[in-house]
Amino acid sequence: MLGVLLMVVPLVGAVAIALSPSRAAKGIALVATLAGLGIAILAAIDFSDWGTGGWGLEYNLPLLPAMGISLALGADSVSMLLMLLTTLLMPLAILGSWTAVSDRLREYYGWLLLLSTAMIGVFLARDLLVFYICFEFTLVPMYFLIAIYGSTNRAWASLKFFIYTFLGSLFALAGFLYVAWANAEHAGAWSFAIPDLVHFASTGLTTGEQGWILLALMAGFAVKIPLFPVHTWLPLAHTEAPTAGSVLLAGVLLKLGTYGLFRFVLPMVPAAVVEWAPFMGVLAIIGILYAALICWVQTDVKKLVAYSSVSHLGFCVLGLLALNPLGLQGSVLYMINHGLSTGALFFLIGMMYERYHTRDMGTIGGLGSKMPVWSFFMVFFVLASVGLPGLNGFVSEFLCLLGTFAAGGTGAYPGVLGPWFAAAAALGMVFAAMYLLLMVGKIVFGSLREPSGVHSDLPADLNAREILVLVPLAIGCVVLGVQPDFVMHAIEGSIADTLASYPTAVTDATEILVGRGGMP
Amino acid sequence: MTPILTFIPKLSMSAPAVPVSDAIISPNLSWAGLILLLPLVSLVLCGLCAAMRVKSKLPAVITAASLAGAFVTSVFLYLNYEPPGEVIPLLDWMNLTWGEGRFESFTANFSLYIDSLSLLWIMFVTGLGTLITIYASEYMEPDLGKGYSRFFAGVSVFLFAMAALVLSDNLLMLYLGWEGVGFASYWLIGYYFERPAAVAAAKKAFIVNRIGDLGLALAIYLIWTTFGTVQYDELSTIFAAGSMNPEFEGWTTSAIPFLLMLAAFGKSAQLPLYVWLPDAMEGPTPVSALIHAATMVTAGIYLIARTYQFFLLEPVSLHVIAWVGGLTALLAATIGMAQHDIKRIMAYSTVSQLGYMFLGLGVLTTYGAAYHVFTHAFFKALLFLTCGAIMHGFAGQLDLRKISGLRHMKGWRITAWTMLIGCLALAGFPLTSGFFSKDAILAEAFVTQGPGFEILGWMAIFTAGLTAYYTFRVWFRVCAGPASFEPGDEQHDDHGGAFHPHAPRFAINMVLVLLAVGSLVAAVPYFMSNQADDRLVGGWVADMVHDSPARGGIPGFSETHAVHAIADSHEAAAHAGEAAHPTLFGMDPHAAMYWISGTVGIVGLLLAAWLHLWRRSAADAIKAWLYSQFWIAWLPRAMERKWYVDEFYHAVIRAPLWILGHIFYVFDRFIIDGVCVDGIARIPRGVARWLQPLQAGAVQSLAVVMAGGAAIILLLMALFMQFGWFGGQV
Amino acid sequence: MDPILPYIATAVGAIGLLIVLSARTAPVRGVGGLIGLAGLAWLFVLAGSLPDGIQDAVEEGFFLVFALMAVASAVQMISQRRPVYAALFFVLVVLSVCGVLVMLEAFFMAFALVIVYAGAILITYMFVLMLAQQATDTEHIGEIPQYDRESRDPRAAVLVAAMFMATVVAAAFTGLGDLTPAGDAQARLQADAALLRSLPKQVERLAAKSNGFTLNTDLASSLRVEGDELVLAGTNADGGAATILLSSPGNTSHVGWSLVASFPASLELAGVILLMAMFGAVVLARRQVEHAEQELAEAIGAGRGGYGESQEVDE
Amino acid sequence: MSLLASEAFSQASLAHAILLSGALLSIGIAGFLSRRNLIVMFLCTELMFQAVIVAMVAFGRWYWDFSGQVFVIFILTVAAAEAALALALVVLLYRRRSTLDAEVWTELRE
Repeated sequence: MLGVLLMVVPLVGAVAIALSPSRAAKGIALVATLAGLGIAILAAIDFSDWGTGGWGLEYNLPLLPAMGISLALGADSVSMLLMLLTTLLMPLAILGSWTAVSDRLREYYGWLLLLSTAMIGVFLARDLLVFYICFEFTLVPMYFLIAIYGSTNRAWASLKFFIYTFLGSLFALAGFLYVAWANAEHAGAWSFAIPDLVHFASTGLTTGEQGWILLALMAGFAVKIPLFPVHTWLPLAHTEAPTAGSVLLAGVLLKLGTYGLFRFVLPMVPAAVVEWAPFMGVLAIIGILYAALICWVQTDVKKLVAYSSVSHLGFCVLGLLALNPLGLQGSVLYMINHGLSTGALFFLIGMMYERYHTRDMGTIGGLGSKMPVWSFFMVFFVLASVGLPGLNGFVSEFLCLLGTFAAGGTGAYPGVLGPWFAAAAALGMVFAAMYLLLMVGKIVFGSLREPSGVHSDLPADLNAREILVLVPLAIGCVVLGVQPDFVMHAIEGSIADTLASYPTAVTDATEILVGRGGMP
Repeated sequence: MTPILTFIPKLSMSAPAVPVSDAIISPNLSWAGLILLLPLVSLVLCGLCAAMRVKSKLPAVITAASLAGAFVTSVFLYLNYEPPGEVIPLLDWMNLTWGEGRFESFTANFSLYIDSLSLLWIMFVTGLGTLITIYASEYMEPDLGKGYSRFFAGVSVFLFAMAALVLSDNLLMLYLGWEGVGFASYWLIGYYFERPAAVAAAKKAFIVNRIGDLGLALAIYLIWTTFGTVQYDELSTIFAAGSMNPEFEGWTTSAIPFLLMLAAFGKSAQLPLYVWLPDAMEGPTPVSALIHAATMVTAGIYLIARTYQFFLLEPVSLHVIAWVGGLTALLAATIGMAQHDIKRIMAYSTVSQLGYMFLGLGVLTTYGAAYHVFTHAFFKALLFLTCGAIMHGFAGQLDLRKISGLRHMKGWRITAWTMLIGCLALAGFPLTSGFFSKDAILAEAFVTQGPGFEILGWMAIFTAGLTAYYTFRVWFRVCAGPASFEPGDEQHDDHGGAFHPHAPRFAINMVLVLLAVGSLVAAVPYFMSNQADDRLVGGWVADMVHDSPARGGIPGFSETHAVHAIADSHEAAAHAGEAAHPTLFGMDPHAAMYWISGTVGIVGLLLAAWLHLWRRSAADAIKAWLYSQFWIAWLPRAMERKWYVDEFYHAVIRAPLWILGHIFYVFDRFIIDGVCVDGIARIPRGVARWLQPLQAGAVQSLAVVMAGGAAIILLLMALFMQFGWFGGQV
Repeated sequence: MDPILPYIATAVGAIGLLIVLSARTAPVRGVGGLIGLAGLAWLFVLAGSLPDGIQDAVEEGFFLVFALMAVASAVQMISQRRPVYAALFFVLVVLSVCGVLVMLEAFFMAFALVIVYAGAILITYMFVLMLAQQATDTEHIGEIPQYDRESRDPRAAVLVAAMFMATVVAAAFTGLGDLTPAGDAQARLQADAALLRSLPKQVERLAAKSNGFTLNTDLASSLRVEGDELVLAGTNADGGAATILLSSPGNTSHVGWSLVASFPASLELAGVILLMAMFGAVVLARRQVEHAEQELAEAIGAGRGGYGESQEVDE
Repeated sequence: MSLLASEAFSQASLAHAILLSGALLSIGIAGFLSRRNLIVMFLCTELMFQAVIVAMVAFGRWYWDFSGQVFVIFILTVAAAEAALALALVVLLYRRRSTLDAEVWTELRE
């Protein structure tokens, strides 16, 4: 019952905002999202299947029994964690853009709440149609948020964002429908329940079919992640999006792609994944190094952090493709950690933008002396995303790389990547240090440079509200950095289930690709 | 020299050479966690002081107290320590098991591994930390209100990270300490963040260290994929089971030592990656003393000592270490000679001395390296602090040509004389601590057989001479000669009138004296009797190193097995009996080394005295002559320009990457985005424009289109009726 | 006969037509015309080789003459610069079509066509042509307006026309085979009998013409075909069974009978159509007064309702 | 008594008639699509009517079913109605722009 409640509360909030005067919009939005967070925590507490891979928050409302479509919701530990991340980021996003937006308030908060419903819908969906509809619906609010509240050429950015992602996900829809159809042929009755389709796809389909479905699903999810060649919409969308939009885009929307990989691609088409994993791995590595070098030469801070997201998510994908528990643990942790640290970075950039209305590192710098609290948080979160041990970035990055390294055919899950993949990706760690420290060196340290004649009614350094936004994220980073154990044990079960179909599929496939036991 | 002094009771324990593997898991020693906890507490408190903008010296007191506490704890830990060492679990960090197989679990927790090697390190780290914090409390006074607590927070973070590095029981926690120390040095080098040079130096330090960390990370992955564990005790059990283990073949076991070496060179500023250390002098002097002379830079040596068994698997790696160490020592010494900034000279001397330590590791005398680390920590910290005192007193003046005759000035006598002691030790003057520790290394260079170790030995001796020269060049320039000075550029409080240097007060003087005594006393452990094993020579430090995985490098053990292939386990080879001792000039190499390095040291000293004390003009004349001779002019210029290494790196690595970045960015924006994505977007519009004329509105064109369409359909139907589908008869 | 030949003939005809349409000078048009007609003739020859060949050379000859005359005048019609000549040529087309109809034994329709088409419709066209051709000022009299001199680019038009022709050719050469012909005279008589049976009043009128003959009620049995004659059984004045001979109806009566028998409703409808056309023409052609350009734009812009409410403006 | 009732109406002669009607139709279409004078265009439609009439009668004769010819009557009515209305419209168009050129009317464009 809680699952539906989680999705309904933001809707109710949106309706309330629509009915109330625009002054009250902010308050209602905050209340709604805090209520959402409360429910999420409540759900987490009484969720009994931490670590066992079981499913909680079950809810099933048959919508179209003939076609086997029903509003089926449910969450295992991974979906629960990602949903918690979403419900945590929502109130912070609203609090973060308290003074950022002044006109069309109701619309702004209305769209944010709808976005929250869609995101939670994606993570809780147990029915393919519900998943796809929510996956698509996330585009609409984000489009309006960027198109209306963005900065200079927002129209072009939002249009490209929407069409690019939408086109990609159409291919994914084709893939899903083919699986559903094949399942109906095989089983006689139509069913869109994810467990049935996953079970059927992994066993019933030939490798050729799986290959095509993999291509289709990857078209949809690769655009969302974003993976290397199809990432060009992200920097545009980020630089134009308002603060709350950027935070949610980086914090949660990018995770839809990787969650899609985790929930659909890996379990559904194991043989094809094994066959294509090296190729996708190479794409991820190119993404890491390519985006890192681009970050290094950026002058616009937000574009730099956007490209850094491309680079970081390359690690996450690499972890998934390692096809062993270490890699998957690393990538699921990465989804959460990246959400926290990059979300915070976007908040900080937003706060700087509100005060100086510029993001160009050339015209602004040396804020350390003028804004010490802001600088402390900036350095803290930069180090979290650089992957300083003791903070959350390191744990996930380390596990992803270790997983990729070990995926050379030694453990019980002989993967198809190997040491050379991990070594190339590890270079990304050095590049990450280079571009992030360069950015911190320019903005925080050095002599103070301020754009002339910029007035902002916000105090020079952070006020209580802004600190309140950043503190939970900082605590999250530290706790996940020092004590990742409780999360890792929590998701052990669902990772084992995802990899359930791999030892067998892998052994025969790897015969072709990798000599037994030897390093590639 | 028979061991003379046996006064420390603890050393009288005698225990068989028990393999280190079965360390006792003793949770009751969890109070040892204090060493880690105290710096953390002081970090938090200093953070609060920074938040509350505390104006007093409270942060310094907090940090000093916590470090002293840590030092006392480590001493206690040392006092009731049994040889095989204990594992003290503190806190869970990462342990994953997804199967029962060897490679299906990964555990890495916050737990301490107390054995003699880590105890040796932690004691001098915390000890020096405390002294330097006291020194810094006075040195940092000008920044009392502004960055004082931020500085001491940085020092606490550094100590926490160093402790974690040294005491960790698995490679991952070592990695945590490793990066933590790198971050702390970034924090402290960039302390004066208004100065762009400091910010650039901090960034450079962190990135070069990060390259080293990359090596360590890859090593850890390789170790886990090959051995299935990253815990020291489990690793040593694998090694104890002898080298005939399925995991040992394959390219991984030979790659691991080279990756570990890359990490050590990054952190301990050796040849390829030393460029960050001289720039790190931008940070405040206590930082240079603590981090870039005594503690952090020795982490590389600790890492290699701790993982020495991997190196023993691959003899080639040891030869590489020896040669890199030797070359770095020589290179740094040559650069050191040509510099004018005394802190930079000390920095290059540190690089050079570290080269010695690596040479020691390379020539299988981990004891020599460890002992040199021990002594070097004292006298190098002392030299840095004296330079700090001078800089503090003369308003930032560091150029040795601008200050001279310090010993005649009132209030500077302690600084001058302590500096002399430091210089003597650094130059390896006979009977000083530096002398004994350097000789232990130099002698072994001649004892151990390896490719070109002879040449390496003579090169090291020549470098020792250069070291003596440039050390006393500083001392004679600054302390001896007529008393004269020019104030530096940091005239922050010139209250009118001529600027008169303010001599260091009690805190700095007290620390300088203590350190001077320390560097003298550091010679004593060499003379202590060796308890661990009668064949041992090298006193207390040898005992400490003996009980650790670095045992392979103890003199008396070393010369046999390194040479043979690792066919039989190195335990057996050690007891097989002594091969013939190679002799040097007919004497035992150690004894011979006393005389040779002694004379070389004195020669260097006299040369420096002649050029920089009695006949300063002669020094300038020689320099002018060198510059005038075209065929030799390049040499001094290159030495002064630090052999153009920075420019080389910039040209070979930084510039190409920067250009590549721009190329990628342009490629990303125009090719992928512009051509592919927007290109595809333009296709529909293009097709629409092509079809547009059909809708031009003229009646007849519409009619033509309509009729044409109908005609085509009818015709196709008719033709298909007649000719059937594609020629097949209907 | 290679199946592709008719299409080549069509192509030749199309090229001819193209030359005629796009040529400037008369002789070239002539040559084009000849080529077109040659193509058509070739087609006719090819058609001749279809099953049952040509039954009656004379009849086919006449048919051929009328056909070629029709096509030639049609070509002239569309290529004539002056619209009036085009209309006149159309009259020629109608006449030759009537000739063809005569050859197809549709005599009534032939003459109906001449009367209605050539007579009425073409005259209306001539009238409107005369009305719309007034030269704006005196010195332009006789000059052909630009839109008549050059036709629109004929290539596309001829191509579409050729495609339609090809379709018809395809149908003609392949499709006709499986159409069932009307059958022989006997079948035709039976058809006439069936037709007469469906018109009882007509049969009574015929019967009444032969004196003293009364019809027995059941037409189905009494009206029969014997030999090649149509026979009606009944009783004559003196009560004996007698049969009278019905002549098979001529073309006109056939048309009339089938019109009344099978298309009564359509007949009424045709009338309504003509009525509506008359009303339309009257409403549309009401005397409209010149509008100034600006009022016109405003009228269109304001969109005030239909075309009808225009104000009277004095001359 | 049919005066010239020829016994058989062969498929070839039917083909001739059909070809004639096809020729007339295509010439009509060519004319309609190429001539720019509105009235001549409508004349071409009349020509197409002629083609249809020929085809109708030919098939009527082939089947010996007089509905073909009956239908010709209806074609005539339609042709007449069409002529009347079309010419009325042409007159209106002429009055509007005082020209019969079809190219003038391009307001239909979007």
